[in-house]
Amino acid sequence: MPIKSEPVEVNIGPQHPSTHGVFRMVARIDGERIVDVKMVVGYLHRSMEKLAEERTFTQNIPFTDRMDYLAAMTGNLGYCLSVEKLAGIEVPERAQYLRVIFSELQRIASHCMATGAFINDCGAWQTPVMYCFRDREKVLDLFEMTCGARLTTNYMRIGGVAFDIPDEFLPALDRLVNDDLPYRFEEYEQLLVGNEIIMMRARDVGVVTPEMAINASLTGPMLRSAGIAWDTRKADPYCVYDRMTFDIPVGYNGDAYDRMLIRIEEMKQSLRIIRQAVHQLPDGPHKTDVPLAIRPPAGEAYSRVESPKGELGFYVVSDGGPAPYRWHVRAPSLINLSVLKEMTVGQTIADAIVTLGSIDINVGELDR
Amino acid sequence: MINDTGIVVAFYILAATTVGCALMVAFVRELVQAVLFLALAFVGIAGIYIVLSADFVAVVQVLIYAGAVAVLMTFAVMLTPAADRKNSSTAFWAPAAVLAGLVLVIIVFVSYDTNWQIANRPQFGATAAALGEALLKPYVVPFEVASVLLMTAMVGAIVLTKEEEGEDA
Amino acid sequence: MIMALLTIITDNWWDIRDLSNLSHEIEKLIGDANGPAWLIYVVSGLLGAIGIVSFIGGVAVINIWVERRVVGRMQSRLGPNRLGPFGLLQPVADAIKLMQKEVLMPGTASGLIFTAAPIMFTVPGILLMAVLPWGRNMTLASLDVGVLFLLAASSLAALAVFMAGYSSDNKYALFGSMRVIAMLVSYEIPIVISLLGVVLFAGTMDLQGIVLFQEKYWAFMILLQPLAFFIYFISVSAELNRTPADIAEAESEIVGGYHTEYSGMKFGLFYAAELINAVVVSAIISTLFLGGWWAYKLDEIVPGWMIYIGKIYGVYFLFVWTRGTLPRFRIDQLLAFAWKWMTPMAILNLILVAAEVLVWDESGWSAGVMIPAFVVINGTLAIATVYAFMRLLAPKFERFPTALRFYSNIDVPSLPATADGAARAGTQTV
Amino acid sequence: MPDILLASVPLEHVLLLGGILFAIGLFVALSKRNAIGILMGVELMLNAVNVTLLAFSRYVVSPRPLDGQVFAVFVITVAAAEAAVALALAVSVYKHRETLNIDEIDLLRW
Repeated sequence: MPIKSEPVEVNIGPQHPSTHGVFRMVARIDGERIVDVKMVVGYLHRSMEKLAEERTFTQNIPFTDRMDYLAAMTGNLGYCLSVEKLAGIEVPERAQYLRVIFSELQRIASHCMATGAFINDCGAWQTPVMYCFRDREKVLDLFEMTCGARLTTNYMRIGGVAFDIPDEFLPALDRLVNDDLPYRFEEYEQLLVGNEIIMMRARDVGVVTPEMAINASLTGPMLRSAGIAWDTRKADPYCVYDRMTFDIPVGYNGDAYDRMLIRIEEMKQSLRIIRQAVHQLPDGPHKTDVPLAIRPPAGEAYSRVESPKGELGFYVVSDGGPAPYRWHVRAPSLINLSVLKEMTVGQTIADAIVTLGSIDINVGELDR
Repeated sequence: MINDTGIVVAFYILAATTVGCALMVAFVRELVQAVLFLALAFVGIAGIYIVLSADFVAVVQVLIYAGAVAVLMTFAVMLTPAADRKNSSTAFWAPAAVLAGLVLVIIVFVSYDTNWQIANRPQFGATAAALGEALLKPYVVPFEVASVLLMTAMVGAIVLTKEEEGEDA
Repeated sequence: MIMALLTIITDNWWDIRDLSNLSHEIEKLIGDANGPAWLIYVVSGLLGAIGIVSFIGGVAVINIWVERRVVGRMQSRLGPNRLGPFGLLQPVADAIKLMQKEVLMPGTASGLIFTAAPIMFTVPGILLMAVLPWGRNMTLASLDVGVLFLLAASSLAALAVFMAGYSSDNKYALFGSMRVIAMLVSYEIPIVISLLGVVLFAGTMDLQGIVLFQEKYWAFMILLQPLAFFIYFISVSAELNRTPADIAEAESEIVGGYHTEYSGMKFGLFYAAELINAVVVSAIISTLFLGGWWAYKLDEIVPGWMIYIGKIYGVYFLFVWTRGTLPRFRIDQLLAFAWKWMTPMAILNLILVAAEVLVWDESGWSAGVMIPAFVVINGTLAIATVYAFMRLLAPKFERFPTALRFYSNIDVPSLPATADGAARAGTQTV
Repeated sequence: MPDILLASVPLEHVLLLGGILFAIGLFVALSKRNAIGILMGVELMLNAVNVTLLAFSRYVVSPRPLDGQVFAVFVITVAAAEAAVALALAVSVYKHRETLNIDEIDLLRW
């Protein structure tokens, strides 16, 4: 007969070093084991979907920056794609290539952050975060060079991108993509992939089975770690992704370690895509002329992009006015988080933190 | 005789602290606090041992009692539910107090009544090597018996706390 | 030139190679002035105590800077560099900030224990410093049972941690303190057994005696006892709450562990005591395994205590290094590591040492033959056991395929999607 | 020089200390409701005995004065073993009876 102990309710969050924002996880803990988890979201709710109904379509672009502030470019892109689909706007070739380049750069920046923060949740004392931030900074430097902002870029526009790239951008990108980052990613692999402690901490932790993944409609690295080959860039190509050759890394076990491997591998694949896109980058305008207060015809449109966290979808309904009638975001952070309970119950607290870190949520996008 | 001034002062301070801590063990309300005061009393007793020129025993006292037994006790206390962590007394506290008082009186009487043959010897100095000699030469049989006893205690503790297989969880 | 200098300073009170000359001079002054005998004790005790406390205070202040700078360098950033030259005044600013802060105490905390815990956490470190030999004649309290004293005093710190965690009345703090107790129970055993090997070799528990043993046979104990060093280093870093074993204050899991509720200077004491304990443990390691103040012929020219401080900081750098590089273990993995590997290996090491000492004593062969032989045998054993652990005993992940699959094309099912949940086939490229 | 500096500790005072500790230990062991509390009392009594043993070893005429310390070491050994077994018993009893209140553990069986 085991010792009967009283489960204790522990609030992990909203103020906790590793909840990645103001996310709250109410865990019932029996000893070190978790018996129940309740997720409490909404601490960062800013009512963006409602606010957007009062603003014009162009004015809504900054909201998408502030949803997933670690991947602003893909947020911008997804929203602009949905409005373009609704209004039937053709986007110039050059703009499409620029969009691909910037959303892949953003993927690298976001995955750097996710990997670093994940190892930090495993308990490394800030070192991997610092290494990953070092490389993320270089990507953000390129953003700053192009659009003046590092985090909330507000770069994509309906009908193209806000600015053409400056002259010094392509040499800098070439240095980064060909000389710098490949060695950095090698370094990550050497430091992280064979690391026994990380294996012990992340292997068989936070397992997602394919059934769970499909039932909960997970996307992104979460889905791919479960062994299901799915990527919006391949399944429903947008921009010029159908002209790029790249591979989708897919895991076997669905655990936290696989997700880390997939993120590192995806960063490498992003480099591949960027090289091809730079090689094929055509001349031409970077933006079609679209009225600032665009009035798409009445109707609805849904478009999706593969954001670093998963499938980011934007559903826009227009009644013919200057502002969307209804705007809804399919936030991958929220949907990926929905399996947290199944993943963590039965694990220790330490494992739960690792699991949460491996999901790579962003509370700005989670609560919107 | 103990007649170094510093040691005399140290003895009375340590004795007062130890007795105070022991009384706190008896009268403090929380069991965990009682364990912590007990640990403090153990450390005070170790100081008394140093005064009595038994440095090896003193260090062993700190290591075993303050380091291990007190920790084990806190562990056991934490295994019990919060409601049971009271240091309350049973209804027998009054007879127990009387009995303890009687024992004290007897001890005091005996110790003051007996004519002790006091040897005027100096401090023992380093005792570890001499104790080792004593343990392995004249007292080797008790030493081995003690090791068997520790082994038995270990096995017994494991058997007692082992989760029996087949029993429902 | 050096010899001339040495003749000038030898046996004079300004011979800083051995600060005991200075205290002897003071004792002589008191004796000449017909001072009472107890005054000599009090004065020499006070001198040593002041020396040690000021060293510890200085260490606590300087190491804030050292640790942050070194870790900063490892993390490819600068570390504190604003206040004063190279940021050297940063600890002062930190201390002022901590002193100014309000000392909060939870309303439901048990006040006496809550207040006593940081003090009790700090004291053992200072106690330990008192018995360490700083030079040939420089030991404040020469204990015949020095090694036992080290073990006894260092085990007290865990009780202080438990007091802090329990009295805070905070769930995170309670988790931290329970983890400390569990870890102490497990790691005390390999620590004791690994140090037993050292004691067996040296034949004494006196710390000065262990240093003199190393001097006599011209071999650092780490050469004779590599496995014991390895075990002691890992176990003690677990006891020190440093990564990879800082589960008691695992920041990403249980916020601050036992010191979650502490603020102001009470927290400052915990913070300082952690640095102090790290330095004290480095000092213990340099005494027991690295020769203490002795370094072949170097200690005849350079003051022994300077060599000692150099060694302390060398070992301390190792601690900072592990802290800056390794992620944390989970508590069950850490305990399993202690019981399944460290303890058996420590016992194996102990048996081997006992056999070696017996052979040495009984055969009467000269140390010149025996010591190199022991170095070779024990070094081989250490390498073999570590290798065996890595190859045989380490947790295996073979049931998990490590590699990833790569798909260049994926099949997009027509809606509605099949719900069979099987892995979707695609065109696999690799 | 003041008189206090020439003071000494008589044997009776050490024995008195041991006696007081023993009495407190006895009281704790007899009166506490919690099994762990009783164990604490027993430990205190053992320590009191040790104080007495060491006092005799220090003061009293004997051909082998260190025997008292050897005895103390044995007492500590036995006390450690006893603490381990007693705590295991406490945990075991708690597993079966879900209480450590000795008033309720009165069936003389599991």
